Amino acid sequence: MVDSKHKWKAWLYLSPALILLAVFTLYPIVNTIRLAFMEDYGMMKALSGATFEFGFGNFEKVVEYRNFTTCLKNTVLLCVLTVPISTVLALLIAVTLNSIGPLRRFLQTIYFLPYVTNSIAIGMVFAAMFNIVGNVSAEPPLITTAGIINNFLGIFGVEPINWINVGSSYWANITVMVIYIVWNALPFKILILLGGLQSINKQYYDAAKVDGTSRARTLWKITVPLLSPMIAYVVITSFMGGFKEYSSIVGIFGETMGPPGNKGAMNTMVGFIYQSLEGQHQGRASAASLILFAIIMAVTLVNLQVSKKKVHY
Amino acid sequence: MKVVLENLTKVFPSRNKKAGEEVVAVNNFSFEIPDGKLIGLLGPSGCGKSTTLYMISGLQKPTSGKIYFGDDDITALSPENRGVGLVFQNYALYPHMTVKQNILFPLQNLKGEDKLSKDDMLKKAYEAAKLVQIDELMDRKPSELSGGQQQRVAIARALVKMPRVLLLDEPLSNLDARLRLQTREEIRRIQRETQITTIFVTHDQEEAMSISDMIVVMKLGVIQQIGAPQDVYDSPENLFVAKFLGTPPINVFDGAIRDGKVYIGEDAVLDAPGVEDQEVYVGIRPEGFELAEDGALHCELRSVEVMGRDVSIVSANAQAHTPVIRSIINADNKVDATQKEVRFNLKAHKTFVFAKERVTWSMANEGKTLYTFNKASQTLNAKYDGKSYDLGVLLTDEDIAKLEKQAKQSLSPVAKFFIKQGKKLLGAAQAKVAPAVELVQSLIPEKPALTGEITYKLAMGKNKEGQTLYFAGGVDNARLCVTSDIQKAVDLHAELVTKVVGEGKKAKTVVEGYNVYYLDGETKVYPEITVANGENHEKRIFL
Amino acid sequence: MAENKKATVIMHERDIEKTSKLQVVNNVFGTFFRYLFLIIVAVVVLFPFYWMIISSLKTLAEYRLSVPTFWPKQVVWYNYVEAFTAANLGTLFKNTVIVGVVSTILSLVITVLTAFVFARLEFKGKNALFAMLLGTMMIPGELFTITNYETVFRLGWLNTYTVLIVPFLVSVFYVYLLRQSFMQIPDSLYLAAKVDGTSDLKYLWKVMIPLAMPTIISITILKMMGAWNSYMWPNLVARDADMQLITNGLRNAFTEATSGDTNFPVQMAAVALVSIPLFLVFIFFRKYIMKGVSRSGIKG
Amino acid sequence: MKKKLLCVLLIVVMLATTVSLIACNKNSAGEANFVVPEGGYDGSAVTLKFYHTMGANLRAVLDTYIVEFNKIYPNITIEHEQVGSYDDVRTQISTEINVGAQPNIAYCYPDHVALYNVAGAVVQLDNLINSTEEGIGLSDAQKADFIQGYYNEGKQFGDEFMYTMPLSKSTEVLYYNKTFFDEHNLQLPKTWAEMEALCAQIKQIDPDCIPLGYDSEANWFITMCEQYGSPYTSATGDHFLFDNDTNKSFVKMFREWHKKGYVTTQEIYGAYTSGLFIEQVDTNSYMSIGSSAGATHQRPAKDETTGEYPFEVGITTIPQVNASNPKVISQGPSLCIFGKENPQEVVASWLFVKYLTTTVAFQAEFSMVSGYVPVIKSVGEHPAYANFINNADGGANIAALSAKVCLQQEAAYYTSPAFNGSSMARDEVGALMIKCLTENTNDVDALINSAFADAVDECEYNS
Repeated sequence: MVDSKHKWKAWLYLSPALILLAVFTLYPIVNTIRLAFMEDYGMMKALSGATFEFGFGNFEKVVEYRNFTTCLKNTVLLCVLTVPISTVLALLIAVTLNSIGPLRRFLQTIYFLPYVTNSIAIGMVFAAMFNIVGNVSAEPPLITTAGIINNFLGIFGVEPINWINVGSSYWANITVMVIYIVWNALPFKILILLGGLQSINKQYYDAAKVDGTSRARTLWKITVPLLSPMIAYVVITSFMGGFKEYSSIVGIFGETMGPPGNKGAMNTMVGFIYQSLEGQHQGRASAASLILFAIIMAVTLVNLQVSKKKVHY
Repeated sequence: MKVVLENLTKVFPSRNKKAGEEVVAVNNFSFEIPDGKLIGLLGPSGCGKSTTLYMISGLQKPTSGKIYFGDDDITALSPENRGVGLVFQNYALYPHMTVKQNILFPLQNLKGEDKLSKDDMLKKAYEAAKLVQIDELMDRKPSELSGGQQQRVAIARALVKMPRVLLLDEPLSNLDARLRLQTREEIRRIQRETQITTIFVTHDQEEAMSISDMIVVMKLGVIQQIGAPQDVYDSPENLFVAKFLGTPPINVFDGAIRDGKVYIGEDAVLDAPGVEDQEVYVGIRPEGFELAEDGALHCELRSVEVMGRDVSIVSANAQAHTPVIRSIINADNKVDATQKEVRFNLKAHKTFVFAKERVTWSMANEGKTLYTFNKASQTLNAKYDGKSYDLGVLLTDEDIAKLEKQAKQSLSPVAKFFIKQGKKLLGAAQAKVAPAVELVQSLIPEKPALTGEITYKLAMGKNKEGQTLYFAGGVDNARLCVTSDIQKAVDLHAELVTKVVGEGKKAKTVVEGYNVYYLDGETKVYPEITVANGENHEKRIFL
Repeated sequence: MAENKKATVIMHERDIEKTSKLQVVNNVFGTFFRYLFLIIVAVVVLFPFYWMIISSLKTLAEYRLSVPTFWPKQVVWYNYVEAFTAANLGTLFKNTVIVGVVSTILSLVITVLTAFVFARLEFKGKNALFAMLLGTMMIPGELFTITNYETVFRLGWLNTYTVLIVPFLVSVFYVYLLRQSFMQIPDSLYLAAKVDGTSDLKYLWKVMIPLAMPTIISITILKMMGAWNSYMWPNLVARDADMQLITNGLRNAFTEATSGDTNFPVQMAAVALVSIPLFLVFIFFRKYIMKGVSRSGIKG
Repeated sequence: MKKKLLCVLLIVVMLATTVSLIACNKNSAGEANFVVPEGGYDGSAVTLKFYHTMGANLRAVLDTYIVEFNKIYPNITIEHEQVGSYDDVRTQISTEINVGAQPNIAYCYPDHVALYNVAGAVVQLDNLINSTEEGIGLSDAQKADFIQGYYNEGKQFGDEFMYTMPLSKSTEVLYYNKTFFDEHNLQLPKTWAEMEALCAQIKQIDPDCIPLGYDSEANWFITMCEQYGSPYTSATGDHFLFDNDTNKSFVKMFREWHKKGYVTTQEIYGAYTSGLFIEQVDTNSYMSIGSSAGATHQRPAKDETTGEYPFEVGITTIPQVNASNPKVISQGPSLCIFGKENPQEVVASWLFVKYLTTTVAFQAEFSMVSGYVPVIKSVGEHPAYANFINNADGGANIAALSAKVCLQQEAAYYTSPAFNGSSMARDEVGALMIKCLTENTNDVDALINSAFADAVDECEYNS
């Protein structure tokens, strides 16, 4: 690195960014921390002149919540399931895409479509695809239509599965969420990984070819290690994003964050934060987001540690 | 393992899709590499040597032709089934693996009956490492190695499975000068020890000459000369080969043969008994000069550089292609550097004479020459039915105007339009020579690979008999029309322009059959038009 | 190996004919399955997009049927007409273009300067500061909204271009991308420039920016797309009809006259309208976006 | 040296910005107890912001009457804006209240007002209504003209003050397949007991059907509480009172109905129950309880070849527990006014609210376009509206038919108490209803008990 004698210059160049960050990022963070320690703080209440004591009450409230463990469990589970699946799938797609000639650009453009497709539309279509219409809980059950997914599975003789409707099981719900989140995450990951693949020197592949390396071995022994910085980047950022999962659940289950009759079954940490904001518990929401931040921070540090060992630069 | 290449040709589609041009990287390449030899493929960049190497490795498929290893035709086999080892120019060492892992990698890929035990693999890997003397570095990563060490690892990796043929792509180009000397000796040694048929590619003639059993000099995809390095150096078959080999390079002069003597300017420098009078090039190796008070060749002395054993005399001659000529003589000869003139006698075996009058290009069908263009005389000649037609004649602006006037009276609007376009082309080029010649020149670009666009031209000319001829065609060589019937020329031109340029289709679509319009307006389709090209016609004249 | 004996070849001889045939079969199957895989993925990816389009072509009554139809029984275009006429397109476009262009330019300037500092200059606490910036990416941003709303209100920025442009000018992600790109430019160039007495800014302008152009272009495109697509913030702070951006104007929940529910077919039509330009941008600039992403190399 | 100073200065500026932003975190909302200024509206120029959720056709009606309004008050400019859905209005305003940027007038539901009132942002209307200043107050005749159930909704906030004025209202009605009913000679159910018998009867005619679809689970629960006279929520003291035996027993009853296949709801069915009602597929329902404002959704599509409706829709009141003391929910937007520093803005806002709620022509036209019912009785005498109601039928003029049914049950309207958290209670009882109706268990009582307890827990935690 080059040493600059004019250190003031560095600060001068940084100043626009730092000032903006101070006002629109740092200050909100400081404010969040402040509110997190004001017991039972509510913004509307504050406007009416109420005062709040300083303490850990908000944190206690958060942890005491009867569904807190559910939120935490869902958050972690979704993250742990979706990040590897979406990364591996994106990698496979990118590698396959990179290996074909005709239609490549066309397919690449198609894979980017979800990026510009509105999330409302996507959530609605997923819900519709898995939705069973009918009185499934009546005796005997009555099914008007089992939804496109069940109809498709029916071809292979699978009985209709209650994915997201009334009385659906936890794991069915999780499965749908995983499929949806993975689907949502693919375009960006494919884009990044494809970009990475294209910057790998083709000679490595020629060398592997001359040596008779099988496709699977080429992928595992050459592509993955050479792509590891990109993969690490994708994994770390998707963990960060994964812990903030919320809107995708709203997309499928609506604001109830769970199948009908099982409100909150799919709730997550950010879902809880929104719920607290809705109920005018800004203090509680702030505390919850600090807790979430701590979790993300810890996971990211672990991720960085792992990637230091595994990633080839 | 003997390697035989038979009529190997590689054509690349052009990168620029709109132009639709194809690039012939390797053209009709045939030669045999004897078993256990070290062969250097030598030529300037873009001559197709690397392409040839990659075709032997199987990474690239030839457009036509066959490759044999021994007696087996392996053209259709993919690289992994050929049993070749390839060392890349940048080594392509896997950066995330240690040296050991890199060398082991090809062995771990072996399947089925070829599969080795772990111990065997390690043994082989260490053998290979020892061979290239890197067995101490096995646990390092490539990034921790010097360039020379990386090169050795790359060779070890290519050698470890004992390939039938070892291929090296510019193996020394990424090394510094000192390492280069050392490594090339190393390659020589390894090849001798393993007796593996080895082919390497280089643009450095010194490198090729120093270690090869045989060199193949290439230019623009065409073999120029094959032979033992010294033979090629001592007896170049054409001016290109003569110029390409040797440092300092050969000195080239314009000369002539008159009355059985070779002249440079007014100096009769050598005898050439029985050789027809003609303009020639005279190439003299730097060591081909002998200082003599009464030497035949007069040169203007510029400077004398003493280099210990030798003395280098720098002088100038009006006929030389370079501003100065460099001659190397024994240091025993004392040179008075204050003199204005220096005179040389020439050593006959170091002096080569090349034909000057050359056909710059020719177009032939089934061995029969159709058109030839002579650059020196700037004439275009067409032959058909045993008759010869000289086509290239100077055409004045007046002539063109007259022709146009005639044309306007009798032509369709489409034809008029193209005549006008043709005039524009002529005007823009400010052609002194007949447009026919200019046209044909443009049809055969010297470096077809580099021209990005197709130009279709329509032009007029007059032959010696005073007959007006019209030309239409494009640089893709797909179609050329020389005809007295202007309508034919115009039609073809219009067809080319609308079909190819107008609709943006690839030129390929009109390449089916090579239509040549004859002078009398008759159309014949010739399936095989070959275009010979370039300076390899500057053949050596043996005195 | 003094005896010069021929080395033994490890690989066994191949039955050439059999191997060639096997190769062809492998190739054909390999290609077939690769395309099959990619096309299945493509269909899955396209399905919601397809759904959006057909929903926008359905009548409200058909949309509300309990058994969804996969092709509108009756294709209607009036949803598009309604989405189109409900909004004041001229103003929306003008605002979006102004906000998009200005914020992209300013953002680029700031991003370039910041990335330059982090990539080339040296000062105390640089790494800590950069780590801190990256750290802000970890915080759930939802909480910022209200505080930021308060801030811009106090600054008197509500319903101005400023409020749409300024708050999100700095993207840590873009700074990060560009820094990576800058870091790949060899130090020797910078040293050479210093020896020649070139100023930092001149060096930045003459050397680094041209070299990092692919990344800069892709940042530009992504930022523009972001401006086009942004919804939450503009919706909150620029409600005035003459200050709205295209997404807000078009998407602002088209409600049914009677029940007050969202009229989804119209909304889908609006969403489709908004997506088209973005999609076109991607098609035309795909090369640059890809280049930028791959060049920046996102390495530690 | 200068440069160092510059550097320090920059940091100071940055810190100062941050600190100053934290420091000045005080802000005052408008005064709740509004005092009408002397002389009422002084004619000064004011601009009023009005947030609503009106679609394009309703905005056109509004625009027409703003023009009329401006003929009376030329200096009051109304800037109105559609802010997405009801929820969007609430979110937007609750953010704006924080900095005092809230609009003057807004569409509201009672729970919205309760939320705004935590910050004391909504103006109490009593002083305005009772003002004796020229043109401000409401006359007794005007007060009496309001449908009482609607008018009283403005006082449901636990302190007997008036906070909102009703704009247009709807309720739940029972849509039924009249063609089917006539064919099989079925009687319309007046009570839930009759409904059960009817469902059994229909099931026998068509075993594959679900006789009744109920659109909204929450409305169902709340209406049942009201009909039984059992507690639901209270605006004061302990808010959440719905965990009681009466409520558990009706939930248990409906569970049995559901299990027998008599009834479904939108969430349970997985699609609009109106869709189930109007579709001509294998599974049908013959009755559908839904919003009176959504009548057009309860009408089947015309047959493409004949151009006629496949069946005629009939509309009647929903079943009751006690037919002599009917209770039906009151829904639809009201208007509230926000406090502002300039009292003239508040007074002007009131004048506009008063204009919209008491002008017969506006109420009539708005009702006809929207499908809601007017909030003042005198609209019935408006010739266009009377004509509209007279032409009511189960086909083309179904909206009129639904309005007609609503108007017939003026006396039955109830509203549930509004407080900060009342919407939470609504969400919870809706979810509870679904859970208790559907979940498979051996011990139904235990399921119901725990569901009720959990719902109350959740309500209390979040409020």
